[in-house]
Amino acid sequence: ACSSSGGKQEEQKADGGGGNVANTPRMKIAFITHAAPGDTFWDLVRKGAEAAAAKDNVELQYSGDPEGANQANLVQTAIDARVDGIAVTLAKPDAVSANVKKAVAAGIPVTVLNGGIEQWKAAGAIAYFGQDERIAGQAAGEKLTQIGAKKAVCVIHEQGNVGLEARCQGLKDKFPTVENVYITGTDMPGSTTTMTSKLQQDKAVDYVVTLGAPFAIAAVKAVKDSGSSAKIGTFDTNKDLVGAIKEGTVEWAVDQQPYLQGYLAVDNLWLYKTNGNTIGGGKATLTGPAFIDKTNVAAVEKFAANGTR
Amino acid sequence: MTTTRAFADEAASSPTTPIVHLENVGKSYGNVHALRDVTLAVRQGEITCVLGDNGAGKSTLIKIVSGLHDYNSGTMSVNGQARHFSSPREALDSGIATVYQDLALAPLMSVWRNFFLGNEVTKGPFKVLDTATMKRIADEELTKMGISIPNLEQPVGMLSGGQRQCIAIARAIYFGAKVLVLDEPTAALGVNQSGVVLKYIVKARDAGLGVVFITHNPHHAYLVGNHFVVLKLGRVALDTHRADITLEQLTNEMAGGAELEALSHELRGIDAGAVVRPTGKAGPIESPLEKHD
Amino acid sequence: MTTTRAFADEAASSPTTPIVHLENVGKSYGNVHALRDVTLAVRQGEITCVLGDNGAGKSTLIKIVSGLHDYNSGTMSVNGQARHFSSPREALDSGIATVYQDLALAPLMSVWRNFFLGNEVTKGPFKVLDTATMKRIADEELTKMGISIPNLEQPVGMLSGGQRQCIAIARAIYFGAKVLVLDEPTAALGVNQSGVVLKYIVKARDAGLGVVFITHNPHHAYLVGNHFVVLKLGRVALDTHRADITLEQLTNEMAGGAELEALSHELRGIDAGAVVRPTGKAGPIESPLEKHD
Amino acid sequence: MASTLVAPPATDDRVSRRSLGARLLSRPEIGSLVGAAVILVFFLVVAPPFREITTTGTILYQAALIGMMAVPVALLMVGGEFDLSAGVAVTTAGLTGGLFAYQFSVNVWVGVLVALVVAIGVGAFNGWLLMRTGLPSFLVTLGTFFILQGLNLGVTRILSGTVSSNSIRDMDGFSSAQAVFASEFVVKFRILGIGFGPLTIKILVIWWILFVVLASWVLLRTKIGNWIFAVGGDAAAARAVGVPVKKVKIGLFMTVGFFAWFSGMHLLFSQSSVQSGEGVGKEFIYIIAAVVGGCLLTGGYGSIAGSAVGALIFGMTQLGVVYAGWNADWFRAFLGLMLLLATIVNLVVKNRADLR
Amino acid sequence: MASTLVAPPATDDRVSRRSLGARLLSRPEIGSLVGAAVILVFFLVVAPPFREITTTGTILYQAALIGMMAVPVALLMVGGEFDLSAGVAVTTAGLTGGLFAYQFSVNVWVGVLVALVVAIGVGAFNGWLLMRTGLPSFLVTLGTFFILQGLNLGVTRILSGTVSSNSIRDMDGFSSAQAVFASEFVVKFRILGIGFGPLTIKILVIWWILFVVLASWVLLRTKIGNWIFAVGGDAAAARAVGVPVKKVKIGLFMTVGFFAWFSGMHLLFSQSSVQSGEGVGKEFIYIIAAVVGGCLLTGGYGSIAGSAVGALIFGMTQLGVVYAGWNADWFRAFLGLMLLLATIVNLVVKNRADLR
Ligand SMILES: Nc1ncnc2c1ncn2[C@@H]1O[C@H](COP(=O)(O)OP(=O)(O)OP(=O)(O)O)[C@@H](O)[C@H]1O
Ligand SMILES: Nc1ncnc2c1ncn2[C@@H]1O[C@H](COP(=O)(O)OP(=O)(O)OP(=O)(O)O)[C@@H](O)[C@H]1O
Ligand SMILES: [Mg+2]
Ligand SMILES: [Mg+2]
Repeated sequence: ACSSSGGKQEEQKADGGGGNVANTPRMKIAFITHAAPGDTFWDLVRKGAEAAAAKDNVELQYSGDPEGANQANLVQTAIDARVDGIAVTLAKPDAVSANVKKAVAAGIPVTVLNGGIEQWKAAGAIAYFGQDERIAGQAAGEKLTQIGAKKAVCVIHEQGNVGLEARCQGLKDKFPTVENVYITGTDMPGSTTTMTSKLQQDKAVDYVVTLGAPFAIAAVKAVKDSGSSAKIGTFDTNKDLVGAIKEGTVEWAVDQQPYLQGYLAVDNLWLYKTNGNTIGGGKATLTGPAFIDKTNVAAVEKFAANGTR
Repeated sequence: MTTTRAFADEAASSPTTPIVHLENVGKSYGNVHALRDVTLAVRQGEITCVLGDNGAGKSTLIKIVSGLHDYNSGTMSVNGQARHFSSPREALDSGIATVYQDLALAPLMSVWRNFFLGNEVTKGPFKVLDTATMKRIADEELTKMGISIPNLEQPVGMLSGGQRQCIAIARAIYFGAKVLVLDEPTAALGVNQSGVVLKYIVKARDAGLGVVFITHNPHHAYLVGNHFVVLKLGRVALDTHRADITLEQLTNEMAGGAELEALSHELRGIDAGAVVRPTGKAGPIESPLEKHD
Repeated sequence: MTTTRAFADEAASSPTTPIVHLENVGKSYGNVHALRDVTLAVRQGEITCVLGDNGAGKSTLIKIVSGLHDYNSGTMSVNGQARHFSSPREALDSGIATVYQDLALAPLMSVWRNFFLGNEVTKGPFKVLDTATMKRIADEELTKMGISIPNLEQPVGMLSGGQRQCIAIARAIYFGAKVLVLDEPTAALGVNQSGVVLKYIVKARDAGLGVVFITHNPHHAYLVGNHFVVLKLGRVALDTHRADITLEQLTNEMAGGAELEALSHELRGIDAGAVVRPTGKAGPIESPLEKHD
Repeated sequence: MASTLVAPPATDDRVSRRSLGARLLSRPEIGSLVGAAVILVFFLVVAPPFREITTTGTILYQAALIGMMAVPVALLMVGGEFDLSAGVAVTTAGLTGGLFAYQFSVNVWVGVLVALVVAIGVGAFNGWLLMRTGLPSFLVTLGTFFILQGLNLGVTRILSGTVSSNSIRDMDGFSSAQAVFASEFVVKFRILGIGFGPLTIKILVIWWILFVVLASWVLLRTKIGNWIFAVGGDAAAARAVGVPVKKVKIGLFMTVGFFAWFSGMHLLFSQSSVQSGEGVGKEFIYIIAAVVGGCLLTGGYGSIAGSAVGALIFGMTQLGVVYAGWNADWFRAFLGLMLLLATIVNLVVKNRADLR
Repeated sequence: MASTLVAPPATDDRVSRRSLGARLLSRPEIGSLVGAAVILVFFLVVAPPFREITTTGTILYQAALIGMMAVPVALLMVGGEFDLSAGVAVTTAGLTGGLFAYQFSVNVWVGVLVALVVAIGVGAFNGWLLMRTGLPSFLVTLGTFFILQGLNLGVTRILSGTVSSNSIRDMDGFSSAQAVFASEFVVKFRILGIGFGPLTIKILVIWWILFVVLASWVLLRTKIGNWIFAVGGDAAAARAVGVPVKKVKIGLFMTVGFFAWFSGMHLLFSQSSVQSGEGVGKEFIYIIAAVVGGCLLTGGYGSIAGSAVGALIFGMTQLGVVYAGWNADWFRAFLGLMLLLATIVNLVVKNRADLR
């Protein structure tokens, strides 16, 4: 009587992949981000890293801390534990770079992902995978101009976060009539009401740009609640968001392929250790920005359902 | 330990068995042995006075009886059954009501709420508090004690020390069932209120309750007590019946005899009106300490 | 308000001017007018007893003198200067030391730290606390009062009510400079300790201090007081010199005369040993309330 | 015990009658109500959208989101304890409901019930541990705060493979559960011939008002309420007169669990899935609402109505800053100033009232 | 006042001598020390890198980052107050120093001094407002918490155009300031002929130890320390015996300001710029360290050494989970369990000690 339609029983897909595992000696790689726990974007990054680790016979140690000093200290713990490689984000380069240099000096190869496109080289890392947040923001700005939007709000879900601020700044570079709104990322209903009130306050707003997939879903609700006719674009994707694009409630997403960032950062360390390769050949490897919208969403839909896009 | 003959006789032959009976009870707080080998019997229709110096262990003793602390050695029996109270609720359920020296009032709650705390009167199917009845009763009981508390909605924390004491006493007397324990109830009270409390104590006894009355005032004790227990440094120093002791002896016992002698001599020599004196009215001052407490 | 002749004469002609002088002082807590038109003079070398029922306003009065509360009307002059103390520190600096009814001890601090709180002894260039000296003095002073506190490092909160009272008194006496104010210091004390405190009060007077002594015990008051002020419902009901009043009159005044009469009659009828009685020892019980407090 | 002795006190004329106004003003919640009024007037002046009736629904909803949990948190504070795990417990409840229904493919109402058991269990565990160890509730619930935060993330990832619970929108019972926990309706009304609306009211607001009334009644008009005041004001004294202190406190923590469940269900059914990282930091917002509404941090004093007013103040300020269109960079600074303002007004009002 | 009266008490034999061990164990910090030892042994067993001397420096540094601010927070808690703005005040101090030096192109030491003035000013403001209004410190410092958070972001964006302060690495005085606030050195030492090291010690660790010793000395051996205990234990009683309660409390808040300045300078000179959004949430970590270290939330009891042990427990757990290589998802859950464990051990030890 209690059984239901939907749910796990409908999930009939077999686990994709499996694949062969490298027979190289087991190595230990530390993966250190500036992410707070429970963030959907970083979940995808981590999945990519884990996939690469599984394939490369790597023991992955994932950790993260939003405070610069603490993240730096996590790098230090990796040095202490004598890992074979470190993949790190340099969102707060001033705080973390010094310890990255220490790691390099201690003979530990380092790859940088996500943040730090300007600083990775100076820090001595072997490669960089990510996108320039500001350029991604500018791409979104160009898109708004091109669509003919009049006024937009840029929704920042973590106050003072460098990457998020850079995206909004980039947006503003190319599309000056944009206002920032701060919401609390750990409070979804509260985020919705804040966006609702913003749309009620400024009826001229016709575009909402969020900086993370869950917030775009919340924005859909806010647009409905406020009776506004604003459209929604976002940075980053997840399963729900791909669905929303397909439905048309969200117009587009700026994709930087987080899975790829995590994957490459680990895989390159393995390559470097086993074969001395560097991806990008000493240049930054850009994983974005690319746009996902109704036209190309079908291509990523299947992967999103796996939780890897 | 001195147990007078008459008392020993009585203990053996008395028709009433003790409601509360402590035998060789000991209690320590960490490394402080506050009570050792204390034996005490509280009987129906009797007022047992516990006397003793500051820090002698009187409050500790009654806290054991009222379930606030457990004891470490010996046995306590209530109504003939050996008991270890795990909470004051159990003591209350056995009919033991207590007035604590530190009063047990919630300072931010109003007078009437404190009065009925733990014994609230409710009415109706939803068990709503019967505020009107409770206020009326509290007012009546306090008026009987002769104190005036203008506003029963006032938080207890704002009342004077004596007013608070009266609330605690009135409450215990009102809810007292079999045993009434009072820890220095008259200490903060005026002459008037003290008299009322003494009268209440006697009335409680007459109604068949057993009363334990702790006081530093031998006059108060002698005025109402049937039986006197003097504690000294955590041990029973004297346990006697009223008929076997005079007020002077009792006072001496309480204060440690010889020491008091010396002291009262010294005080006797003091000239109360010594320095400033209205013109032409000098005269000897009578101030015998042992006569007037 | 009754001011006796002799006292009025003296007020006009006394060689010593009051150290603390209140004139028509009033104080209200919100809508409660706790004091109204109170006039009081505290003189060097004199013990001023403030008496009165529970809630009469005694503590409020001394809180004004000791700087804990400010007054709403009238004037208070200290050493001839009109003053409004904004904190007890100012009162202390004017030489007024106080024992509060609610004691003013920090319960988690040790005995000796409480003793010296606000008057710490330091040594050396870095003003390090002179722990050894402070412990020694605290120990000496408490021993003098005849109480035994086994461990001076014990937090005050763990002591018995009387032990705490003794610390507060010993401290005030030790640091008292010109005026010593005591709010019911003997209430929680044993016979022994009460005697010591009374003696201390007299000594303080002899040393030239002005003493304000609040008590509910007319015997204590009459034993040491030079001048008596009775408060009733926040007003001065009597202000008289010792020479103009007897102990009986004073007791009557304190308790409100007629009411006490009725009460003591009732109590006189009470047979203290009524219910349980050792065999063959019945006899009349002498228990006149007005004689023995 | 009857007594014929009546010693009539001499008529005590020291107490002047307090005006009804003054007595009203000294209730714990009234000060904050004045604070709320000040904030309201302020934003009515500076933020034009505030004046429109349509925004009222949004503001009330924002207040309800906070206020719903502020109810048990205020009760708990009156009872002398804190619960730092209250914020993440909401997420735990929502996740449990969503994950259970999805993973076992059962009717969502089964998930709702399981979540109820888990949420109340968490509360009971907090209360039990507190009473068992005698540690301060700050520490105990801090421990559960971290543990729940870890479990929320860890269990969710194991079960759903991502950091949020699976969507249960298309499962049996979803729409009925949504109707109960997260529906909304539109009202239009006329006052003095002028039509107002349309005003969208979320059902959470209705529930909130109901729970505030109910909890106020319990606190002020029942035995349990009396005991809550007593255990918060002086636990030793309460114990001494026979109040079952432990039971009362554990009960209060379980009440927090119940409300966490309710809020969690709202979260779940308004979004169909729950993010595992949510709720962190909200515990303080609840405490703020309770404190701004007049609860003493030290226990023994406070009111539920006050907590509702506190939630309203906080909600109005949060959205008011947005409605006023102020530079978002300064958002927090405005929020802080408004909070200080509201509490200081509260204080001034109370002091005035006490003097009368 | 001399007196010849000596009423010798009958020898009081009720107190059995407590062993030195028992007396030691009942000090506030010792319980937590045992808790720390348990955590240490635990991680020594489960996390191999923990056993290497080189990691000691990292752990100590992590502890110092928390412990530095836990010192004044513990003092404040002993004095009966909270400071929720302590976390963001560190950021404020760092930002002020960095922005001032850069914007006015002055020697960084000028910025350092300006930051000192601002940081102490913030503390003084907190204290003053608290004393002036009589509001609970929870509310007042919550207000400043929000205000500082807003100002950090707003002012930084106006001045530097981004959300972090400009880098001051190449400015005059940077290297000398860095030497003072954020340098490090390597030690090697031999014990029993076995060489240990190289061990990298950050200068912050040294400062931390110094400040712990100094603050402990003030708390236990000076008049001010006595007053701090008294105002926290019973402010009314302290006032009644003439302790300048207001001054002591304002002084305590200014001490928090001073330490916030110092920590802010460490942040600034170890990174050369400061992120404006950082510091949020750290106030609770400081409070946790103090409470785990034995401070009572209600004031009047606690120790500075305890706060250091609390910081150590927290730091060891934070990094221990990483060294042990456990799944980061469960990190918070481990942290919570460890915290509970440490405090319960603390409690058990203390109860045992009190019984002896
Ligand atoms: N909680 C406690 N911890 C440690 N010692 C205690 C505690 N309570 C009481 N004591 C000690 O036990 C002894 C007896 O205390 P108790 O309160 O029973 O004395 P008392 O006879 O009631 O004194 P008083 O007449 O002053 O009230 C005292 O030495 C006191 O210091
Ligand atoms: N803080 C306060 N707020 C309101 N009313 C108060 C406050 N303090 C005292 N009162 C009231 O003022 C009156 C006088 O109180 P006070 O403490 O001065 O009496 P007292 O003479 O010392 O009594 P006692 O002998 O019982 O100690 C009482 O009615 C009391 O309720
Ligand atoms: Mg006692
Ligand atoms: Mg008094």
